[in-house]
Amino acid sequence: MNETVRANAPPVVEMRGIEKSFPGVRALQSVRFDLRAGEVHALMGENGAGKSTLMKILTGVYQPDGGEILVDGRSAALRTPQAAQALGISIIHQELFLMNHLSAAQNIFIGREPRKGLGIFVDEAKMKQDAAAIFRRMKVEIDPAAEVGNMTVARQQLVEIAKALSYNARVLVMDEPTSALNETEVEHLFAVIADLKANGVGIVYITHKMDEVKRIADRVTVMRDGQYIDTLPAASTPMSTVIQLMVGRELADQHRATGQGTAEEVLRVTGLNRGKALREVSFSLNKGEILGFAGLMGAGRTEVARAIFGADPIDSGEIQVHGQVRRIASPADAVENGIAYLSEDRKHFGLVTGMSVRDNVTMASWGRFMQAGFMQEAALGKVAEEYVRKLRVKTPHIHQETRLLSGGNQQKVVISKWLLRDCDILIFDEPTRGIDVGAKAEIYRLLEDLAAQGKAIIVISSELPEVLRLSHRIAVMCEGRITGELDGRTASQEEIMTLATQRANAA
Amino acid sequence: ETYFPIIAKGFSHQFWQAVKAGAEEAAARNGVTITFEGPNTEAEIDKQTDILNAAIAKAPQGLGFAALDSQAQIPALQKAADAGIPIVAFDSGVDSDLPLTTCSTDNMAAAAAAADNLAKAIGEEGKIAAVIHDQTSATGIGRRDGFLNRIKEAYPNIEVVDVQYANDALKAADNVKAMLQANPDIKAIFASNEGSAIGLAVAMKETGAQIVGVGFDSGKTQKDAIMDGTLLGAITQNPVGIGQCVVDSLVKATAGEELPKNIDTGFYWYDKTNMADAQIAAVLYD
Amino acid sequence: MTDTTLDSGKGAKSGFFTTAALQKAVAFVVLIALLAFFSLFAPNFATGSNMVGIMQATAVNGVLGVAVTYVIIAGGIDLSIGTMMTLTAVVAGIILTNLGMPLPLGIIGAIAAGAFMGAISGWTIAELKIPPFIATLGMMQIARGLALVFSEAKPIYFNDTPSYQLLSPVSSISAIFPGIEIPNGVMIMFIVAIISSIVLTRTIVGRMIFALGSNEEAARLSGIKVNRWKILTYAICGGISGIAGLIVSSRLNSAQPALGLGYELDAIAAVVIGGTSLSGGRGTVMGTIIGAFIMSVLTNGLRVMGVQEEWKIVVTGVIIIVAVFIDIFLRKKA
Amino acid sequence: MTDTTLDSGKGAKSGFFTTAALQKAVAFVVLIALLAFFSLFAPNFATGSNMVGIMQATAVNGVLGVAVTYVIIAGGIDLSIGTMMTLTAVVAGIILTNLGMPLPLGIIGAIAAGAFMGAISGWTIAELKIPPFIATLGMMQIARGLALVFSEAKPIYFNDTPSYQLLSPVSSISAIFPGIEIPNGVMIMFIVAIISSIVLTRTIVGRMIFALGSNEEAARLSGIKVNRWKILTYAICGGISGIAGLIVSSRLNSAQPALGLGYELDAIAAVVIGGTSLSGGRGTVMGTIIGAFIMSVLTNGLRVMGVQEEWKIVVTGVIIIVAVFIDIFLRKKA
Ligand SMILES: Nc1ncnc2c1ncn2[C@@H]1O[C@H](COP(=O)(O)OP(=O)(O)OP(=O)(O)O)[C@@H](O)[C@H]1O
Ligand SMILES: Nc1ncnc2c1ncn2[C@@H]1O[C@H](COP(=O)(O)OP(=O)(O)OP(=O)(O)O)[C@@H](O)[C@H]1O
Ligand SMILES: [Mg+2]
Ligand SMILES: [Mg+2]
Repeated sequence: MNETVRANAPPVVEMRGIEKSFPGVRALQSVRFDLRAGEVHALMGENGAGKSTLMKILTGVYQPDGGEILVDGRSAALRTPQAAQALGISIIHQELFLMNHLSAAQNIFIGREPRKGLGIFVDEAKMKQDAAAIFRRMKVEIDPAAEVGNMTVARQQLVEIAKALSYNARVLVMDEPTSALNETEVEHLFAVIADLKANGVGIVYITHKMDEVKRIADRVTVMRDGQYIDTLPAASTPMSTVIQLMVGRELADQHRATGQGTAEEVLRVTGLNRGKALREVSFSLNKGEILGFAGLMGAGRTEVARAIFGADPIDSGEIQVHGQVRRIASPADAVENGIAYLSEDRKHFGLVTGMSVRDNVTMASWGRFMQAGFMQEAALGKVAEEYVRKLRVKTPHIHQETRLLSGGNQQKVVISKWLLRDCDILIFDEPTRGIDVGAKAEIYRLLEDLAAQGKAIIVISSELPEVLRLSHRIAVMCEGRITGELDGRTASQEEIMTLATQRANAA
Repeated sequence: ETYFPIIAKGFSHQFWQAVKAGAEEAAARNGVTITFEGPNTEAEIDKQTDILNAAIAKAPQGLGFAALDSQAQIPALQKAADAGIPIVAFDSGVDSDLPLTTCSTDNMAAAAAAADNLAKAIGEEGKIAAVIHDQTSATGIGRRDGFLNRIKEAYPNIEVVDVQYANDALKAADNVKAMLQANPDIKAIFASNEGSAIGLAVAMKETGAQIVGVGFDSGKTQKDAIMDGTLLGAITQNPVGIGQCVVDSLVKATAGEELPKNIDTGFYWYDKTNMADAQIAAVLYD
Repeated sequence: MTDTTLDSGKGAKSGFFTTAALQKAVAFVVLIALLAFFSLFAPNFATGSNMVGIMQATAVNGVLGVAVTYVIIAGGIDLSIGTMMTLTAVVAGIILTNLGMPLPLGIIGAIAAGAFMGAISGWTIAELKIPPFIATLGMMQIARGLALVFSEAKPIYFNDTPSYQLLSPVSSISAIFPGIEIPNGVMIMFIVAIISSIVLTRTIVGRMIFALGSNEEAARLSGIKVNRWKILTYAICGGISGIAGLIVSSRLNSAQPALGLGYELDAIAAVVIGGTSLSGGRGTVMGTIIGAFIMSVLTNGLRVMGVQEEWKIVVTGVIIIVAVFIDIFLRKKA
Repeated sequence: MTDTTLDSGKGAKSGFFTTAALQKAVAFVVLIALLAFFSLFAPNFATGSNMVGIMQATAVNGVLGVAVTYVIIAGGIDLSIGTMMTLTAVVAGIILTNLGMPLPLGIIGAIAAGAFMGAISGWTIAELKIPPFIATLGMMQIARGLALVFSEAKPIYFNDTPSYQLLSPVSSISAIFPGIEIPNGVMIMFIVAIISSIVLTRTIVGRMIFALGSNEEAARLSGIKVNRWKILTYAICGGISGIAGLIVSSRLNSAQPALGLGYELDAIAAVVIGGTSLSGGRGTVMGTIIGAFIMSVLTNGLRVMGVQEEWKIVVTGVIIIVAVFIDIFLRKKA
């Protein structure tokens, strides 16, 4: 694409010397950023680099401590989200901000409902039509009347996107919009982005996925530790350079899984059934093995994990741990049997966001840090410090509330919790969702080390490269069934996609 | 200047407001200042004790006290006595000789008088019921038992089929209607205070039940109901008199006068016929 | 919990959709069961006059329940409704009796007073960020105190305004349909309920109330003026409490300044029995009305059966829990 | 709100860290301000005997406040504490007076009864998934009814057990430190508060309670046996209500079966004034005690000033709101 043309187009938005501090954290230090009409400007950086914070300032969610924002060359005060929207700036937040009790359509048009009858009655019909239209444009199958609270994370994210699109903004910020989406949905989103570009909409695109940047971005701005590093043309810059700017160090290469589990079986699942979500799921897992679960959203991988973990009741099926049949009716039972589950929905099921890093890291193991009922505060602090160091969690201190950590750092805390509990069967559901390349590589290495130490690991991931990168063996799911198993060292993306789309009737 | 805290069993009900009026009248007459306080409900005995403590802290020249429990608050009263504060009990007494005197009416006797009039009105036979304003307070128990005992002793042909409790007029109204529903052959109902009496009158109006209603205490609604024949009549104690008695006695006490152990402020049966009488009208209040 | 909240949302979508309907259905089943039980075991229970009596005993709690339903769906709570009712009744008394103004002014005055006080609660909650429980607990005391101050702790009678009787005991409908002796107080309850149901499920006000209760932060980020809607919600609640004040004082033909304490808990119980979630975002007005009926049928039935006062209290407590349990249980199954 | 909850976590971390400390500090400032005000404008307020009177007036509400603090931090609520207190007092009366057993059995019996009933509430909430508000509203009625049944609606006196006086009015400490006339009931309150503060901030129980209150589902998915801890929490609350029952009945030398209704709201008010969040996951016991003192100083002070009863009610309502506002406001600034 011809950057030259755009280069001389004036910026719609320009941010200069932006400063922002939070209790204990200097999130942004004189950061600058600009966006031109009709460009996709990727904003990249490690977890906690300050990407979301910068964009929350641009969209009036936070107020900057210093610096100025120019819209169309005129300095603008963005005191509230409304003020930003009035100037045509809207955002898809990294965290989902939806009203669970309301339908998709009601969420999309909340506060802007089409009215009828003296403007006091809501025109539900029109609202549903308009919502349906947006979903069609995104090429997704979502019932506008369906309730958001009952949707999976992925679908909720799609609703958020639809909402942002409905504003017909000229500046659209997308903060990790694809973190929960599968390939097809991502493709459709990109199509939408392309046609927004064509209509002169400027798009800020935050992601940790390099391939996405290569595909859709015109320019890339890199941030590190709350500072502006550099802005480069996407096409002409090799991603390795970007990555180095981001993490400021060399990275492990993207090789394929080589290892293989031992012959000792630690987990066997037979004939697991749960409503429509799970049908006759059977598989086994060996000591030292990494079993990847691939599949499209809604395939039932999370449901499998939750079922094994006792988080949801199962209709039928048997679970054997170390050869013995075990009755797992609750997560407590699962943990007793050495099974740990790392949820895909960090905010709600992973963390106690109101509690400190220390307490979150240790909560699954509190029993161990107790003497005559009293908590061994010192010991708790020590292990917490240890894991914060090990996983390089970015936090001012271990007493920081996890709520205040960036997405990726929260994920690291959750992982720490289960590592500390050292169960020998670890189920990771989307372990690197919202985690930057730097941390990703570490976590991969971590999982491999754990396997090497003889842990049995299940990795559920919607990112095929990740599945291929890690798995010794790959189970592919579709519509609640396991449609096939592949050898992780030889499997190809194509093979996986075929199995992932192998519907019962089609097969 | 002389100051007497008067601590009642409540303050937001008509009866206590009438006592307050009497006390304030006497205070003005004797040139003393008073405060009139009480807990929210007659159940909050500990809160009344706190009020008592606060009152004692003010080092008053005398103290008027209507004990919610005849024994429970004696230790607190003892403190007042130790501080040399003369105590006058009112409305219902204390099982102790700490109070110099007690200005009260015998709730049991008063309720018994209600029973007699009610019995007379139904020819001393048939089914009757009662709606009582409080199941546990001294006043409630006194008036209930006074009524029931008298019926049991003196009127063998009268059967009490139901006793209900309701602490406000609205609940009393719905209660009485339920009673009439359960026992359509009820001939008379006794209500033990103004609130229940209002409820009784409302229920009788709403159901059009042709029964004899007997109330207690005073108040405009009840008086009107008696006037228009809904209620047969009611017992009134002399709350205004009680209030005056408390303050007057305290004044005498501070002046060092001897006081009788008990001052019966009396009670009266009133109905259409005698409501206008000067003596009765004097003790009635709106 | 999970299961309930999982279904729950649907209720929010509209008062007449699946779960909402089910909630009401459930409460309704409980109500029918109670009616059947008492008809069988309580002689003289199942008579027309007693049914009217039950309705009348429901009116006040029902209207208060509807009032607090708004607030609860919006994710709040209002403990002041009981004493607010008393205060508004006193206001009506002052306007009609002490100032001798015409009936309409009394009605408007009472409702306006309630709405105004409610708005104050709402303001302390929205602007001063006082937790609703504590803000309205304070308001409960303030309203109670003011009621006593204004009335000088004496009942105010409406003898000079005979037409005041129209607001509750009189049955205007029986004039049109002889035989249907439903008192106006009860009719007013039904009218308030129907209007409220429409407001909550079909109008922008209702949508905002559900949005607040479902996720206030999301609502704010969507550009909704959260505080204004919150204040409005409490104002509506106060205004409807005012209507309850009119009904009760009309029935007693007097404003009783000491009455009302504790009524808030009965109303909230009715709301929850009716399937409205105390965590906000879900609920129906009709459920509340059914909940209120469950409570008054229970009290009346036990009385007619002649159950001892103390046991009556125990049973009521048990039934409250059981009713809600059945509701939750059946919705899980559904 | 955001700001308040922003600090919160630290509070959750431990009762003695920054914010928690600040919360208490704030409430403490309010308390001092009230004391100063009344000392200046209410003659006879600042006397030793009155201070003792205030402490005595605080004991019951303080202990009930501590009891419900556990539940509130765990994200629940308990409306039954008031009548639970009454029920336990009656149980003590039956054991000591009716059955003539020795004092220790009476004490154990009362506390055990409270814990047992509390566990039942906890069970209905944890296992049957009944919302705490409604489950404990039901329990409030059940306890009240049972208290009346067991006592036959009559006070039970402890005249045959003179040693029962030791539980509240007697001042054992004055025997050791002459002049310090603090009654045992007050000392018991302080002891309960100190132990509870340690339990909540230093033991596994407390840690679990804070976790439940912050994010129950996450706790469950961490393998924590959520239901057990929840039931335990309500049992503790009930048990401590039992201690309140002992104090009040010892002070009145009688178990008064009708007393207790409405006490739950005062206790909850004390908790919130003390800076504990009703949304759970944050709070301190010491804050609650200070909150309880604020309320009793207020009532006592206004009395000593001779403010009219009805105005006293209004002012109390206003102060409750203002106190919480100051708390929230100052913590925002901090
Ligand atoms: N509300 C807040 N209060 C305190 N600190 C905050 C808050 N929001 C963000 N931070 C801190 O500011 C820094 C930047 O956070 P931000 O969310 O912008 O990072 P990010 O680049 O979006 O990371 P990620 O890619 O993981 O989303 C982090 O250290 C984070 O802990
Ligand atoms: N909270 C929920 N409520 C209703 N249905 C759900 C819920 N979670 C999952 N489902 C349904 O269960 C099935 C499996 O969903 P699940 O989340 O396990 O898919 P998945 O393979 O984990 O995909 P992903 O995790 O990427 O969303 C899908 O039909 C999904 O719609
Ligand atoms: Mg981010
Ligand atoms: Mg999943």
